[in-house]
Parts: sequence; C-alpha cells; structure tokens
Amino acid sequence: MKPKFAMYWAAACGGCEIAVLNIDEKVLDLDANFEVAFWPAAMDVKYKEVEAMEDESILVTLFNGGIRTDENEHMAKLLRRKSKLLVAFGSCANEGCIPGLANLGTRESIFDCAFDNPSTENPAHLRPQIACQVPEGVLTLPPLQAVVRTLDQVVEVDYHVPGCPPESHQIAAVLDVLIAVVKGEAELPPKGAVLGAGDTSVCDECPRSRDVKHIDKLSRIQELPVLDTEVCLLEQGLMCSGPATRSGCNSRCPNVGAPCIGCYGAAPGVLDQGARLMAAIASVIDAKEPEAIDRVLDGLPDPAGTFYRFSLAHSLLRANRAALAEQE
Amino acid sequence: MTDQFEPVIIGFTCNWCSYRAADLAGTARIKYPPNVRLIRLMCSGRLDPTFVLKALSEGADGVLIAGCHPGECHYLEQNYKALRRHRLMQRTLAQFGIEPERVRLTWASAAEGAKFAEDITEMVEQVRKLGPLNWPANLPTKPVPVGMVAAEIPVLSEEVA
Amino acid sequence: MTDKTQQERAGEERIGVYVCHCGSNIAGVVNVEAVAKFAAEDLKDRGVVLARDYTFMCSVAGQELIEQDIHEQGLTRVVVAACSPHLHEKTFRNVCERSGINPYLSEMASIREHVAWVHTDKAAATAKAKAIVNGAVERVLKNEPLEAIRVPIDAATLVVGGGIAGLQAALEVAEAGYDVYLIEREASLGGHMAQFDKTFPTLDCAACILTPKMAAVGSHARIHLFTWSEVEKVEGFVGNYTVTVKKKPRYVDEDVCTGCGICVEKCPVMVVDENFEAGIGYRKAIYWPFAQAVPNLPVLDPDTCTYFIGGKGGCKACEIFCPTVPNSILFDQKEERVSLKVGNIILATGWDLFNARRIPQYGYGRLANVFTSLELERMCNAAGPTSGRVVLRDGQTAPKAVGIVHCVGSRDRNYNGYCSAICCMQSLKLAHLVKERTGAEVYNFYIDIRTPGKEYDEFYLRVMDEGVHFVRGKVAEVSDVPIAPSEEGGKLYVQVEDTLAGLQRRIPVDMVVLSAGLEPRHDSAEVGKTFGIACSTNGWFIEKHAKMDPIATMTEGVFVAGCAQGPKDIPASVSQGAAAAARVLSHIRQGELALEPIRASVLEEQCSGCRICNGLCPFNAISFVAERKVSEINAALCQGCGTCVAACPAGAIQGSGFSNEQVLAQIEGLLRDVAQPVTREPVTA
Amino acid sequence: MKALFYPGCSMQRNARPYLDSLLAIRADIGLELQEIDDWNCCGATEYMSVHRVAAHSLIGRNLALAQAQAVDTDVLTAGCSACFLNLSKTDTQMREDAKLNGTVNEALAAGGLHYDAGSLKVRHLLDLVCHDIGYDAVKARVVKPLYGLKVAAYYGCQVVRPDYDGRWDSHEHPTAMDTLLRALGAEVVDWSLKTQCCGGHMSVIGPEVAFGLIRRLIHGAAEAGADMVVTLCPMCQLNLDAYQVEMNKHFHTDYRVPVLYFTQLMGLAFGKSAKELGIGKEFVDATPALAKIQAEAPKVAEAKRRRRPKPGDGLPMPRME
Repeated sequence: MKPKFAMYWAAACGGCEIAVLNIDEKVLDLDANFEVAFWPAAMDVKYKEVEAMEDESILVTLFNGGIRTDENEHMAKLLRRKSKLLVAFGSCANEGCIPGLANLGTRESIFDCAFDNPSTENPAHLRPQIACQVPEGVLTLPPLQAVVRTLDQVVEVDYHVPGCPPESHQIAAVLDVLIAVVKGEAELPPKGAVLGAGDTSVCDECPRSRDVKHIDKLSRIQELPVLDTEVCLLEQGLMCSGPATRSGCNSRCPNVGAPCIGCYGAAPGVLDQGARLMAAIASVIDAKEPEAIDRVLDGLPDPAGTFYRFSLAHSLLRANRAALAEQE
Repeated sequence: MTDQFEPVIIGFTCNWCSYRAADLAGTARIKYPPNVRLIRLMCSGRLDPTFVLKALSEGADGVLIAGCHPGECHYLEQNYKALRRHRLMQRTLAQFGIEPERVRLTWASAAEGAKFAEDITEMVEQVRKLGPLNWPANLPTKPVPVGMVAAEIPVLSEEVA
Repeated sequence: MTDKTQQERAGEERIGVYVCHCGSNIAGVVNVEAVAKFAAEDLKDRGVVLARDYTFMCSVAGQELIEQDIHEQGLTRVVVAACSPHLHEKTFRNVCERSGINPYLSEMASIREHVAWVHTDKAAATAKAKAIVNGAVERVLKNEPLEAIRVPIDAATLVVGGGIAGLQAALEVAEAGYDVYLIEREASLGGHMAQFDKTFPTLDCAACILTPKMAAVGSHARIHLFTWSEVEKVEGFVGNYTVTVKKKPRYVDEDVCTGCGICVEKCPVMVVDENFEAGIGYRKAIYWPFAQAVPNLPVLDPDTCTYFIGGKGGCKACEIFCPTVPNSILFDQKEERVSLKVGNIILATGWDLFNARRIPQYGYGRLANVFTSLELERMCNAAGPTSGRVVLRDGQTAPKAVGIVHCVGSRDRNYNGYCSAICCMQSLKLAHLVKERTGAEVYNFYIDIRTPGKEYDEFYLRVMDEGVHFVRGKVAEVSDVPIAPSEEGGKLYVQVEDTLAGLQRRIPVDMVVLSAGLEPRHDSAEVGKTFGIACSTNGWFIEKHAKMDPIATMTEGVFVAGCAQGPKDIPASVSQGAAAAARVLSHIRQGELALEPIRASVLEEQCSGCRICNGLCPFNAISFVAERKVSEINAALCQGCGTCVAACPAGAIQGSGFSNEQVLAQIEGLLRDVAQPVTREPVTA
Repeated sequence: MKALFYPGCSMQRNARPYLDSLLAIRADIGLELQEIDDWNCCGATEYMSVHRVAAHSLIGRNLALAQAQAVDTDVLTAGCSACFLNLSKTDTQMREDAKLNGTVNEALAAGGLHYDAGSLKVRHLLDLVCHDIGYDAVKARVVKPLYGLKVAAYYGCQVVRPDYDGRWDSHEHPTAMDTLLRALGAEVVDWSLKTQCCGGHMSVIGPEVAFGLIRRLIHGAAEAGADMVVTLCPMCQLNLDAYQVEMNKHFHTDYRVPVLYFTQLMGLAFGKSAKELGIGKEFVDATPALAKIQAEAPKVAEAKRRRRPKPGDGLPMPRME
C-alpha cells in the first residue's frame, strides 16, 4: 500500500496550492508514490473522515497557511495527530507571511479596514458574525483569533519549506527527497530542517554588481528616474531585503528589477529577520546627525511592514501590543 | 519596598564609556534605583536590535542603550551606527505599540558616573509611569469572539439577505 | 550549530559560582549567602554544581579556593560575582588558566560597582545581584574557549611631532638601540617650546635647555628625521604598520645645502612671520624657522617668493648667490612620498593657541596694544623681533601699566570648558618678565590661581612679593573708550569685577596681554582618523584609561605623549614622552604581542557578499574577496567592536567573546525572574 | 517676504521717523507687513520686574493675537528692541516653563485667547532685513549710494542679547548692521561700543548716570571719526539724540553727532526724499552729516606697495581673519 499524503490550506492565499500544481509532470510522481488521503483543494474529503483516520496514518502533510481562526488551529492539531511528518509549507505556515501583517492591528481594526473603508459600500456597518440565524438554521463561521500564529507556535513541526510560494523547482526537489525516502533510497533529513531552500542569502544568487554601501536616500521604485539594470538595488536606494533573506529562489525579483521583499524568510541561524534588516540598513545610512538620519528614514514610511513583511508572526515581538493583549 | 510598580530595565553599555561610567558611579557611591541590569558590549555599535527585541519579549519593561558621546567613540564612529539603529528601531517599535521612552539611547563618557546615574533614575521614573510592558508574545492565544455574545445570535433578515 | 547541541553541552558543563563579600563592601548591602544559595539551588538545572561565598575572592586564598574546586570538583566553567571586570577579570582568567581551563570560560558578575555601592535597599540589591549572577551563568555556558592572537613586533618606531614630548620619546627609543622615524610638520624641530623665552618656575632659558636635545636628536644615528613632512596614511596593525609620509618640497637640496645662510641674507622679500614669531616679527621668503633650527636648512615659501608669485620668472637671488656646487636651490622640487615600516607609533602632535580674536570684547586684532601671551613670549625673547624689549605696538614705547588676563578661552563655557593647565604659571612668568624689563605696574586678572607643580606656588609668592597686583575676577571687556571725562585717552581700560573687594573696577593700562589657552590641533580629528584613534569632545586624543593608562590609546601600538593628549606643562610632556617610549620598548623587547581574542570573523559559507559590512569598519579590517564573492575580516586589524557582527543581515559574522548566543543567553538569565514561564527551556544536568 | 508686524508705542510717537522710513522702503525690499489688530503695550523694560506673570500675560496677548492672525506667515517682527525682546522672552519662557505657559494661557483664556508657545518666529526687523531679505537684495535697490558718509553702527543691548534663537554672529561685536550699511555705500567705522548701554530709562530716573553712558557713546563715535550714529532702537535713538543736548550741558561739551535709524539710511540710498523718511525730526540736525554724501565712491588710497619694514615701523598688527 502506498503511503498517505495530505495537503491543507489554512490562513493563506492559495498560492502554495498553485505552486504545487505548477510542478507539471512531477505531480505524476507524487501520485505514483503516494495515496492522497486529504487535499481539500484537489479532492473532496470531509474533516470527519480525517478525524476517523488512525493517528499517524498519514506519512506526510504539507500544511500551508498560518493559524488565524479556531478552524485553522483545530485542523493543525488534527493533522499533527494524524501525520508522521508535518511540513510547514510556504511562508504563511512558517512565519505568518502577509496575513501575519494583520498582527500590527487588532481584530477590530481589521474589520474596520475590511468592512468600513471608503471603497466598501456597507451603510448598515454589517460585520461577519460567528453565528447567524437563517431560516434554514444557524450558520457559523470560525472565530478569528487575536493574532496570526505560525504552525510551529501551535503544534510541533518536522520540516520547513519556505517561500511565498515555494519555488516549483524547490517543491519538486523536496518531493524527490520524500520519494527517495519512501523507496528506502535515502534517510530522512534531521528533524527541524529547512527543505527546498539555500543556506545563504538572496544576494548570493543575485547577478547584480555590488559595492560598499552608503545610503543617503531611500526611494520607492516608481520614484527612481532610471533603474540601473546591473547595479545592486540597495545601492540605488531601493529597500531590498535580499541581504537578509534566505536564498533558494534564484533571486527572482532582483533579476527583473524588483527589490527582494523577503519571502524566503530569515537567513539560517537568524532569530529575527526584521531586526537584521533594521541593523543592516541603519548601519549604512550615510548621515550622522539625528535630523539627517531621519530624513533618510522618511523614505521608509512603513518600517515594521517592510522589515517584517513575511516574518512578523514569527518574530520576537510577533504582533502589536494591543493585538497581543487580546490573548488570554 | 512599597507596592509601586518596579520596572525591570536591561541596559546595554559599551566597554569603554558607559560601563566605566557605571563603575565610576559605584566607586563614587552615587545612588540610583536598582531597576536596571547592565550588559557589557564592546561598543554601542555591537548593539543588535535583536537584543532589544529579545529583552522586551522576555519581560523587560524597557531597554537602555548607552554609548560614548558622538565623536568620542573608542572605535572612532561606531556609536553613530547605534544612533542610526536606534532612530530606525524607534520608528518600528512605535508600530508595535511600544512607547519611545521604553527604549532610550543615551551617551555617557567614562567620567560621567553621575550623569549616567541621573539618566538611569530618569528612565526608571519614566518607565514606571508607563507601567509594565509585560510583553505577551509568548502567551498561548485563545480566541475571543468579536463584537458579540454567543447568546445573541442575530437573525439574518430577508431584506438584508 | 543548532540550539540543541549547545543545550546538551550545557548539560555536561560543571559551573562553579563564587560570590565575593569584598569585606563589607558587597556583603554590607547584598545578602551574599542568599545569592550563593540561589545559584546552588535555583541554577542547578543550568549546570551550576557548586556555589560559595567568600570574604575576598581576589585574595590568594580566594583564588586557591577556585583552583582547588577546579581540580577536585571538575569544574569546567567559573563565575565570580564580585567587582567590575575591569579590575579583576584578568585575575580570575589567570586562575582558570593555571588550573587548566581555558581562561575565557570564566565570567565576572559585577555586584559591587553595579549593585552594592549604588543601591541601599538590601532586598532589591540582593534580587538584582541574583539576576546578574543568573545572567553570568547563562552567558558562561555559551562562552567559547579562545586563544590570544600573537603578532610579531617590528622594532622601528614612528614618532610624530618634534616638540619636547616627541624629542624625548625619540631619544629614549633611539638610545635603547632601535630605529626611530621622527616626523615633524614644520621645517625645524623644537615645537612651541622653542618660541618661549624663559620656562617656569626656574626661569631657565627655554632655548638653553631645548636646543641640546634638538641637536642630540638631529645627530643621532638611529633617528631618521623627516621635517617639513606629514603622515598621510597608516596601514596595518600593532607590530606591523606601514606609514606613508609626505615630504613637502622645501626647494632646498637637503644633501647639498651647508646652511651658510647667504640665500636668506640675499632674499629681498620680507613678510610677517605668522608662525614662529607669532605675527609680531618678520622673515624672508626663504628663511630659517629660527636661529638654532634643526636641521640647519632654510625653507622657501612659494606663496611669498617673488619667483613663484611672478609665475616662475625674475629674482632668483637665492639661487644666484648660493655658493654650493651643485646649487642647493631647487625651484623644481616636488612633493615626495616615503613608505616606512614600523611596529609602534607615538603621537606627540602638540597644541594650537586659542584664537583670541574669538573674544571680540577683549579687542585682540582691533586694539593695537592687546597682545597674546605668545606674542609677549616672542617679545621677551632676546632672539625675538624686539630683541627682548617689552614695548607697545609702536615698537618704541615701554608700557607703564600692563594687564594680564588669565583663562582667555579656557574655563569658559562659550569657548573651552577645560583648564589649560599652564596659563596661570605662564601668566606669572610673563608678569615677572614684564616687571623685570619695564618696571611697569602689572595686574593679573585671574579666576583662580592654580599652581600645583613642584615649586610652582613658591614662584607665585615670589611674583607677589615683586609687587605684581592680583585681581580676582573675570575680565568683562578691554576697551579703548574712556567712560568719563576724567579718564585719560590713549589707554586701555580693563573692566572687571574684583570679587575679593566686591567692586567693579576699571583699570587703565597701556598694554593688555591675553593668556590664551591651549587648544587641540585644528586638524586633530583628521589626524586621529589617520592613526585610528579617537578625540574627546574637546578634541584631545583619548587615552586608553584616564588614570591607569594615560599613554596608550584604544588602538594597540599607538601611544600619545605631550599636549596632544591634553594640556600640560613641560615637565609633564617630557615625562609622558619618556613613558610612551618605555611602553614601546616593552613591546619591542617582548618580540611579539598577545592580543585579546575579541574579534569578528566571517562564516564564509553563510556570507552572500552583499557588502553591507564593507564600509562599517573604521580600521579597514573588512575587505571583499571578489573571486569568491565574500567579505573577509583581517583578525589583526579587527579591534573587536562588533559593529559588523550586529550589522550583518545574514548573521554571517561572528564575534568571539561577545557572540549573539552569549548576549542573548545573558538577557535570558538577567530576566529569568520576570520572564514568562513558558519561554524557559529546561536544561537538566 | 511676509511678516506680522508689532509696531509698539514708540514707533507711533517719538520714533515715528523709524515707522515712516520703514513704510517708505518696505516695497523696495519686498517686505509685506501685516500689523497685528488690537495690539497692546508690551510693558517695556520695567513691568517684568514688577509682576512677572502679569507682564508675560500682557505680552502673551499680543502673541495670541498674532497667532490668530497668522495666515500665510509665522514670522512676527518688531522694530523696537524692547518690544522685540519682550515678545521673544515671553515666547521662549512659555516654551521652557510649562507652569508659566499654563498660567499665561489661563489669563489669556479669560479674554478668549490662547497662545501656543513656539508657534511664531519672533524676529527683530534688522534680522529680517539682513538675514532674510539679504544684503544682495538691499544692494540691488541702492540708487544713491551713501558714499563718503562715515557711520558708527550701534546695536544697543537688547537685540543681540540674550539672543534666544541664535540669530547673531556675536553678542559683543555683531557685524550684521555694519555689512548692511556698507551695502548702502557708507563707510562703517570700527568702535568698541556697539552693544554698550545707552542708559535706557536712566535718563528719566537717574540722569547723571545716563549722561555718563550717553557721553561715552557719543564721544566714542566721534573719536572713531563717525559722522553719525546709526541705530535700530527707538530708546537708543531717543537717549543719544534727545538727551545729547542735556549731556553736553552737563559735561560742558559740544558734541553734535546725529542719530538716525538704519531704515532712514536705507531710504536715502534707495532715493527716497528726506521728508518721506522723517529726516529732520531729529534733535541733533543730520543735515551737515548728510551733506558729506558724495556722488562718487571715495578713492581708496591705492594699496601701498608692500615695502620692506624698517626699524621704527612698529610691530605688525595681528591679521583679522
């Protein structure tokens, strides 16, 4: 009997699911070596059926998405119990990713932003409710938790596959490892390992030329009159997170003139990606007087959102104080 | 001790100036409140924002960063890097809801024991006023329904639907 | 290198914690027994196997206690909670080394300076001491065994500055048999001392005691003199510096010129000598700085020479009359650069005079008969522009009354807050000289008289006995305008509050002398940067320790001597010059030097070559290896500040002695009593 | 440039020529003045020592009115030194002293007013002319340069001290007005008394003291070879001009040193008529001095060929950088 495979989509955009499908014919290898036990995006299996499975009966579960709702938490715990190997798959599961940025506000402010903004027509100021009576009965929605948490903040995680989404060639490589293990041709990597990524930072793969850095102005890309196609983006005054971001993507964004936004997470051994970026960027600002420093920093209107664009939920502080205070 | 809130502050000092200023405050028997616990670094330029975040997330109510005066750094100009990091950190921390008074940058030369003690006293009082930070990052999170009590499940009316 | 393995290792460690009473210094405020008990019981799961308190840990008995425990209890790491590590860190590291553990596996917790001496609440102090010990235990667990870095020492020495401090230093090193390169910016050795007439308090003639030293230096086989030269670049590190010296063109062939002086005599140009004569005398376009100059070579100033001003045409009198073959005048001489290899550097770059024009109410530059102390020095000097006569600006009239204003630009928050140290004695000396030469009434206007040197106060009493007047008060202004018709014209009025008499006084005098303070050299910041040392807010070079090491600087192998380090008088400058030489000789005799192994290093496999760190090192220790696309740190150049460690975005730079792991662990330890319980990672021994 | 304008009582009365000349030249230098509506006395120099809070409140009212009327400028200017110093002092002390700030605003609230300390930039007229409008702009308007006129620039004690906002190059020997007057073509003499006291109100309460101080200034200016003293303060002008006759009587001297405002000299150089500028209202007639103005710039003696110094030449003077 083929070992069982599962994939689950929690607080995430769905990009990870697409990325898996994007491995083309490799998906046939997956099918050849695994029995898909549970994969809501691909086939219909009810939660009840999962609950009925024996513990540790699934060999590997790729879990994408962070823990935003009670449902996410429930499924994380359920799949942990049912799986031998639980893989935090993609940036959301690993470090919260873009949904994790909501941790800079409270739930109330999230609802305000979504349902009461100038572009939303909502004269009755309706809000989603966790339960609602309709003629047919009570409709429920899973409650939103105070903050987004990462998978490893809720359950134990065996492996990490970073990226938003993970690059398809890296997914394929991870699948190859799994298949080799299933066939008895390879050992499992050590628990806790990061799979499908490099072990230096994006600059290592970036073809742009680079020099000593002195930043006297930080700009957004649309503010630059000309973008040099050869030179380091940071040296051109663009806030590029490449130096502090784990390699593995083949420097996709800088290759095409877009600064790295940090989706592969912190470099190996780094505790807090945002802190590293803060330290690095501040160090090379070309100013000594507080006012002059501030003028340069004014080019970064949203520092927390920039430095922690992907890693906020997994950072040392995790969230805004007010949001955290709503935890019990 | 009275019941007043006693903040705990982690102080990062440089080996050449502020740590010696703290030594001098001791030698001169200058008194200041016992709320600051010092860590010695070689230079304020060694100050990694990670240390500050770590201290805040581990239960410190504030962080004091003390280096040599601008232009007086024993490593020539590394304290300017501390200054830049501090300015940037303050902007970032504001977005986390952390008051600027909780992360203070000050300069103290090796001869300024009294000034360093004053800075500490002032900071302790400021943080005392702000109250505990008690960073709750590590608490297990528990869902709270937003905007409603479970008993009052609303009926979705035909019109709105 | 995962946390796990570190934790497992921590489990194997056997830590000894020692809490010092320091008599009652610590034990009087901190409950040392409770701290030791806390360490022994509460920190058992952190690897602490024993904790003791003892009266004096630094005593022989205290040290033996640790040694014994290391041998008998198999300790692998040691924490001593006592005074500041700046006092006894070395002591306890030595204990470890003697007992066979790497010295860097010890840690001190400062519970005297940072706890017992600054707090009064015993309970709070004890709680804080526990937290500090906890921090030290967590930190020592992450300490790595380190080895000192050894570097060989080149015996040649660079001395910068040919004033009295530099001369003394150069002579001491050369006499010991080692080569010295002495660099002097001016055309002659001598520095400011050569400008003075007499020296206080003995009234020795400055030239008489200085020129023998200048001559000795000038003729010493081991001393290689570079006058009219400046240091442009310094590369390398202690023991192995490469120094680039810029030799400015003097337009005179040093090898041929005999110093006969015919060129100077024949030069038709006469200009005010702003430098040596402090602006009250003249020199030629080709000139000797002063009569006893060493080397005995003139220098040509192209800014005033007719030949140069006229676009290289005309005059050439110097060349025409030069008797040497070949001709010593080299109009085409160019700047030269010389590269020197030295092991140590002594900076004796001296001081600049405070610019008295900055205090307009004292009238210097506006009122003819207001002079600076340096102008008066030159006037008193028999070789000076007035041949030793003290006269008014007209060059004729001897003053009948002279006011000497102390603390001009010193002890004044508008200018320099510090005391220039020499002005009181200088003013007393000048008062004596003026009185001696003119018989004038002399008024000294002072804030305090500071005479702390040997026989200085005796000199003060002598000058008082000579009938010099002393008015205690800061002069408000020196004015040429009479306030009332009763005041005669043509006088200078010194307006001062006499704080002893409690009166406002207006004292009419003919001459006012401003005892201007000493300032750091105008370019001290750049010079400091060249040599990799820092200046204080005031601009003086910062010594390694204000009391315990006023000679060394933060940069190994760079020493300071004389006024470059702060205002001081001649005996102190000479002493410091000699002391700097002694420090250098000690380095040379050791042959190689052990440096603190607090250094940064790049983990090459993690470095992506982003080059963020490249511009951050003021010691140029970081370089980029283009072939491998990684940055590299030269351990000998690295001073261990750790700025690059903090800045590396990929966490690829490690700092030994102050690693991330050590600091983060110390934070955890310090906060153990307040941290959220869930964050504690249990480590059981 | 635009500025709110606090004229003060002096400019309305004894210093009327100051106001007239200012109004005459303002268009030339592009200065748009907006007088504060309903302003009150600044309390002069005395009130502050009689009752600090009341004095600050009195001044605070003017600041509050100015703030309310400040639309497109935050600069508040005054020509009178005492008015300027008072406005500046209250603004600064309210900024630095929270308690005073509270008390003054409590008092102002009774009249429905409020002042946010620091919201206005209080600047003396000379400061605006020299540092904002600038010497070049002034020079560009000069049609009748004041060639041949020797003037002593007199700043008095209240404008450059204590200089809360760091506007001046020196507090003892400032040079701004010197440069301004040179830009008009006048020759400015060097003298030691630029910021010495004119006697202030001592001319009323202790005339003998005032006469001594006035004599010193007038004598000093005459000794320095000045044809006139140029001032920026109504009080200084009043003392030196109106009391010069009394002073002469007291000391049995016969000084006749006219005292004009810098704005009047600017007006002359800009080609305005003496009448328009209020010239002729001074006690010591300025006509003889003004008659010295020539059409041509006086020939500066050609720089002497630098000759070799000879014995008996005297010692060189220090260079002034």
